[in-house]
Amino acid sequence: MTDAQLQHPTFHDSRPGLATRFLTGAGLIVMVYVLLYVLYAVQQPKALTSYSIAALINNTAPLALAAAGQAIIVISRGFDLSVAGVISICNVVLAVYPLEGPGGAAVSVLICLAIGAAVGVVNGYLVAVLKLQSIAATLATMIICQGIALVILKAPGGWVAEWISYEMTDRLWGVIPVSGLVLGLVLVIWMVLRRSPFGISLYAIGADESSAALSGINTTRVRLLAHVVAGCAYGLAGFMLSAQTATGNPSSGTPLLMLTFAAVALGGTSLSGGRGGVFATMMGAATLTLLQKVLFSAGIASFYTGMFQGAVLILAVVFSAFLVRLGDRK
Amino acid sequence: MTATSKTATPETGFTQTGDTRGSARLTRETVSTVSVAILCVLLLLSARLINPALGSWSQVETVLVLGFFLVVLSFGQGVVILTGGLDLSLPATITMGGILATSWVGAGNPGEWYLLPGVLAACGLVGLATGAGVLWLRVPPFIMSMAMSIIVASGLLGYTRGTPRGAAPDAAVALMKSQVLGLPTPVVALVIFAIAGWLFQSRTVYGRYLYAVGTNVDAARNAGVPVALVRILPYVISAVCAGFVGIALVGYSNGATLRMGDDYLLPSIAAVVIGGSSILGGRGTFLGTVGGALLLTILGTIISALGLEFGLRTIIEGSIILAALLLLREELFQKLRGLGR
Amino acid sequence: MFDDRPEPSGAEPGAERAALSAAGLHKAYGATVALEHADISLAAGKVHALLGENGAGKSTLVRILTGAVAPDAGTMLLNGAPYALQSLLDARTRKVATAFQELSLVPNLSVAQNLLLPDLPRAFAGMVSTRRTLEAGAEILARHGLERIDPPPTVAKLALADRQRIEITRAIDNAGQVLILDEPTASLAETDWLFDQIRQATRRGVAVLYISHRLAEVREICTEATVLRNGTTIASVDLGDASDGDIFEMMVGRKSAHERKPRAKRPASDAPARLAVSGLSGHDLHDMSFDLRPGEILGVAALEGQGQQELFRMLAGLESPHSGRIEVDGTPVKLSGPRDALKTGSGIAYLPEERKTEGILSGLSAATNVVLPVMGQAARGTLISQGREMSVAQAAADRVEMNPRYLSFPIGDLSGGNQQKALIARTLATGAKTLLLFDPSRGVDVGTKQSIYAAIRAFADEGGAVLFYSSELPEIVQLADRCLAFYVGRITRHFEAAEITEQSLVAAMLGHVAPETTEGVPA
Amino acid sequence: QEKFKVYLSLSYSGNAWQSEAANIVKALAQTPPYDEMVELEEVISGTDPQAQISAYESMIDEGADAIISFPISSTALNRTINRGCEEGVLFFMYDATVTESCAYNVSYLSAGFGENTAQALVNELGGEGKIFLSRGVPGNSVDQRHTDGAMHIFGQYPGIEVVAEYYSYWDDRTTQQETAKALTAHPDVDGIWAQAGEYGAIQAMLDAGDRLVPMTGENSAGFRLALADPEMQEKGLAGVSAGSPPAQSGYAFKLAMEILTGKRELEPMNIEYPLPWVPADAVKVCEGDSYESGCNVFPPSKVPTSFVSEVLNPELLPEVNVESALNGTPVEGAEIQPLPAEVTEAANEPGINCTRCDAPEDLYKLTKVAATVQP
Ligand SMILES: Nc1ncnc2c1ncn2[C@@H]1O[C@H](COP(=O)(O)OP(=O)(O)OP(=O)(O)O)[C@@H](O)[C@H]1O
Ligand SMILES: Nc1ncnc2c1ncn2[C@@H]1O[C@H](COP(=O)(O)OP(=O)(O)OP(=O)(O)O)[C@@H](O)[C@H]1O
Ligand SMILES: [Mg+2]
Ligand SMILES: [Mg+2]
Repeated sequence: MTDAQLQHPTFHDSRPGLATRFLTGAGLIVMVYVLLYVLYAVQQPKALTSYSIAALINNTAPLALAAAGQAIIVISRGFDLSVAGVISICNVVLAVYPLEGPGGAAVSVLICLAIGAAVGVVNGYLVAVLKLQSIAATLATMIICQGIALVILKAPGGWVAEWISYEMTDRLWGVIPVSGLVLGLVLVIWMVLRRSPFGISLYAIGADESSAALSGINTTRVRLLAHVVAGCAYGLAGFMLSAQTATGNPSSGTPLLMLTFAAVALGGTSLSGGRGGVFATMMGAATLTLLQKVLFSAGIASFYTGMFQGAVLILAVVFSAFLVRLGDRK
Repeated sequence: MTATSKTATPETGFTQTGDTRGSARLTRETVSTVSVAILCVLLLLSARLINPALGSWSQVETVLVLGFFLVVLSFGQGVVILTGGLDLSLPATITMGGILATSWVGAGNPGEWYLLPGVLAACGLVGLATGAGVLWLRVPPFIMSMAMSIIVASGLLGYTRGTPRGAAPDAAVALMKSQVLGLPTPVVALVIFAIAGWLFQSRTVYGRYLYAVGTNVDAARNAGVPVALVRILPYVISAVCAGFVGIALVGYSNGATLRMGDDYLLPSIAAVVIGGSSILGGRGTFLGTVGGALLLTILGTIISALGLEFGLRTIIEGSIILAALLLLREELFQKLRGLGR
Repeated sequence: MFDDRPEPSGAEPGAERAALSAAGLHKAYGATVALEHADISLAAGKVHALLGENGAGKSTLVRILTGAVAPDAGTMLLNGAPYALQSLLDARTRKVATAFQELSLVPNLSVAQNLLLPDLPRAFAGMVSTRRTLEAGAEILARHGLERIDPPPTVAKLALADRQRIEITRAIDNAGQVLILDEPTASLAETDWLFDQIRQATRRGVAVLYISHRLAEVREICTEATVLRNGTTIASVDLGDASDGDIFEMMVGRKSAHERKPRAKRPASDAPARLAVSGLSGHDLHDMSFDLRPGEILGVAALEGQGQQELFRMLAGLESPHSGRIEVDGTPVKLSGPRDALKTGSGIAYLPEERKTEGILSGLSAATNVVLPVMGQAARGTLISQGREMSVAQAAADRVEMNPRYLSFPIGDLSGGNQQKALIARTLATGAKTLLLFDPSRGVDVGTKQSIYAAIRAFADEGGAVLFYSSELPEIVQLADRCLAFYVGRITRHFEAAEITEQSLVAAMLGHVAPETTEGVPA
Repeated sequence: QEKFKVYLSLSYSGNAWQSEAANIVKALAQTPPYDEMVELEEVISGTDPQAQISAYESMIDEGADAIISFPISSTALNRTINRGCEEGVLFFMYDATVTESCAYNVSYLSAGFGENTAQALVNELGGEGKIFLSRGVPGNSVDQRHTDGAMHIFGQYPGIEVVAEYYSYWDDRTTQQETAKALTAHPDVDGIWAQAGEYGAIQAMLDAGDRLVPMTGENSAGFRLALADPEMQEKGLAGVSAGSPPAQSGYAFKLAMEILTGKRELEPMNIEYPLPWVPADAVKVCEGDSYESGCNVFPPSKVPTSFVSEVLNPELLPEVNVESALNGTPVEGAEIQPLPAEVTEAANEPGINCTRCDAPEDLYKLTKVAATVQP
């Protein structure tokens, strides 16, 4: 509806202002998070001790990483269910073949990344090259991965290497949680990726694949790559999950599946692609985990916590969408 | 949307009657529907190799009885997907149907003839809420229905305080346990439902609206389609279907649990997609979906007959689903189209 | 019938060695043969027109020349060297660039990024430099006289016409050897800017392939033309020595059906207005007042983005006015949407602007697309009968002379022009007595255009009322009984039948106030 | 004086077993004198270990005195529990267990459900026949322990052939559907070894044909009543009802309270709850609201078929009755009775109730039945 202005000889800048851009980006969810944290701290003074904070971040890390991967796929206009499978496989592998010491940890990380990447390649090939619908293809790969996990480890058990399970959940100099650093690292990588041609193409194919193709973007490669990158994120998530639970469980990934989508949506990433970001998604994940704490310390009758979680989910999405529209209107 | 060849329409056009370039005969819907059906049969027959007792009529009966639930569910799910949505609230709504059927109605209740519809109505309200949220609050269907699912589930948890009470209504038991024309009632019901559902989707005005909205909401609105109605109602339909399945399940296993819906979500989506529908909406037929649902059920019965450890079984199941998806791919269809020339 | 087809070698009129030449191209989509046997050859520094009816195969040919689709058969040469394309990128590296009819811009990327895709200027660590992207973008825009447009905002925020300009600019900027323009003027009201750009390109020795259904344009910018019919090259001619009649005959394969009959004068009916608008104001509209009577065809002339979109959307119930009144058949109404508009009074049917995004329902058959608003008519009881659907659709299709054969195709597979016909057929099928047609003949070939005009006139003669906007002045001159000229959301002038001439329209469109009217904005 | 802060942490709620177990604890906490001494809060954290970890963390921060819990994982919670112990929190796990040595496990797991029921079935079948294994949740350690025990027995009898093995998620409905599927391949099955959900297997058999087979299962009212029902016995049903008792939660709670109130020093960390064992002939329907005079199942008029009967225990939990189990309400005028002084220590079960420990040689020794048929 801004056609008239465009005809005016006068020069128009239709960029949203800094404020709106912040609000429509990760800003909203960050504010929500801070707000909830205040609520939490008010009811539970211990919330501000570096231990509680570290514990909270440890608790958040696996979901945050998994959701980060999911966000990448969603931005490219897809769904990825295989996240559950990848995490399970990584978890059981780390529990069945523990590798002690920092060296072992390094190798373990590489193994997880490799597993994620491998599954990512398969997904990517099915979706980008064979043109299967992502939700369908990844449903199949998820089932297969869960099978593999069960083959590797029949029932919960096994031991994740001490070094991993302690160091990765520890605090540097008793303050900075290692898991927090991992999240930070992933964020930095995303910052670079997002500004790389790959990142830009990612948003492009998410918004309009055929136009992107006609504009000379190699959509197949971008899509494939997206699945590989996402896979690596899942692998990392599996690694952090193992570090935290210190043990193997062939179905450890399953509970995270739906939560990743909730996190993505909370982060304001539209499930119809081309919009959103990884940082906001991670904050979304953090909010979900924090919400449990808040509801707990608020003493909500355990039966009804679900009601609040659902309501918060809806409200957050409605509100961020509202802000986005404000931004567009401007 | 059948395609007619140029000979079917003699030179009625004013212009360009000279344009004799051929036109498509097969539609992708027909192709995928047929191929799903073929896959089902092949799977059933190949089962004999695994175990002679399989592929028998009794297995077919079991498949149809167990498949009934999934077929009804994936009708609702399919209608929602057709309009470009997604309904993740199925598990909760199924459970709701089951819980209410046992606690409100229960066995030997003379009022069941109006109470059971009441149960369905209640489930419908859940769908209405979801639809309203999607349409007016503009919450993505995925999230809206997921949130509704969480909310309803915890509501039921609170309502039952963790222990569902009561037994199945007689009508529900009758539906699942009686026989008609020497066939188990669910089998007959499935056939009727499949035909009715197909007619609804492909042969009614409302059905066309569903396709239109699923293809492009704005264009549909411009074409005078009552978009609001067409976007909300599917969620109601889906919820009512789920509620009905809940009641049927209660009739089948005489009692409700709070997790009775959980194993049906992904299958309901898988059935629709395997049946050749597009998850983005606007494409697919219900017959295809029925095929998909039965395919999954058959797979289940065969898989559980394999004497392998669970992990391997799961791998095989996933692989077969993947294979089915690959067989029903767009490209293959395009090639077929080329042959049909 | 192919008597005068040129040899592939490219010995066609007035050409030195061919920059790009193709011979015997064949392409079938499944069972649909889009190209039967197409030959074409472009000369460096010349503008070559590609003419043909809707569905003749022009865009398909374009897609092949740009590597978007691979031909089933045929050979292509670029500067004498074999020109075989694996992908779009190949074409680009060979300096062959295209502005597509269905635009190919990525909505959520900035103007600058769209202009520079796929390779954007890098900063350290392989990251894309936003600053240098914007600079480069601004520089390109400047080079092509579009300083007006601002590089940073996303393309989605631009008006359709500006999007088309960006699409064209991108193509021209990448075209070192060959430039292909598929209906570049589809949504441009004036062609001066475009033609300047094209001339600059030809001066650089670029060979240009120009597709349009507007012969006037073609004659202005092109020197030679290739005519496609039913996917086969009929002839390559020098436009100098081919009359419109000849070209039409080559395109359609018969003598011109409709001569341009002068507009039949209608007695200004004093029947109550079908549609009366008073003091209508909105975001881009200011205090609009006019009325539309039965049997009347009212044209709207304006540069793009003067508020005509908003006016049409308000009348279709897609937007609600901030103030002012809309009366249908004498009763004030609040329209809640196109469906509501269809049902109010004698009914209002709306033909939207953007065929691809607001008009067609690609997956569905053309028949369904036509019948959709009145699906009820196709139903026996509750069930739709395929037969009825077809016959209802066919009745409407005949009114716009659309080949019934296309009705059973998915409309997305039809050529743009045929899609347009189907959409007009839809508005007629609704049985509404008032039509709102936004650029009814966009991307429609000459013959079709005449049949559409005929259909519109026939509709008016039966007492229907038509409000239409057109980006083509001749269309308004030929079709309108009365005409309104808009400038920045105001009516600058009312034209009665006699006064409608291209010159006077242009003046009014640019905001020059005609002597008698007082309000209006000086340019 | 200031009340004890006790948390009841469930992983999930939603089946009869879980809510009965929770209700018993709630009822006890409202029974004098505990009603004056305890502030009980229930927390349901879902099937996600992460969530239960976070719930424990919160409870510790809230200054819990004791946490009575059904742990979702036997190992994932260890670090958190360990921290809790350091802060002086008392951990009591019921039914499912954890390997963290500072937490008490109150469980029947070590009591040999698998091997005993397997032997009982073998005896019924006279040492040969085709059988189904209706297992619990895939990848769950409890299910694994039961199955290992059972296979240890079945393995000794070449005549016994496991023709189908499926997971029924300890749920009637799933059991019924999975059994129905298995029956299509093996209509001629001779016996069924089932974990919880067993009543579904009976329904599946009846759906498939008017025939039942000997089977063992857990404690659902439906199953027990069927075992005792002459009509069903006509059709061929025989077997024994054993398995996981919700009453464990009550026992755990009372132990915890006795420690908190200083009435008890508890040496062993792994306490065994006796394995319920009710063969067909021992089934006795109750008239009243509690298990008086040896009755051990409530009639359909009182409870749903899925009701888990082993929720009451005359000598360990005399304070509660069926209403408590259903609604978490205390019994009028009941008073908390002291527990018997001595407890049975559970054997080591590596990965289940201890880490890096060795199982006894006689891990799978039979305690409830003797083999009546030899391989
Ligand atoms: N992807 C496709 N699938 C099926 N048929 C197609 C496809 N693309 C084009 N066609 C058919 O090929 C024929 C030629 O299409 P094309 O777009 O080249 O015509 P055109 O000359 O561009 O028509 P117009 O003048 O309307 O743009 C049309 O009849 C169209 O139906
Ligand atoms: N990959 C494809 N799948 C399906 N349909 C396609 C595909 N590519 C092109 N088409 C359709 O084929 C037709 C080609 O005709 P198109 O509209 O491009 O012709 P045009 O010359 O641009 O139109 P016009 O000249 O009438 O403006 C289009 O309608 C397009 O939708
Ligand atoms: Mg074209
Ligand atoms: Mg065109």
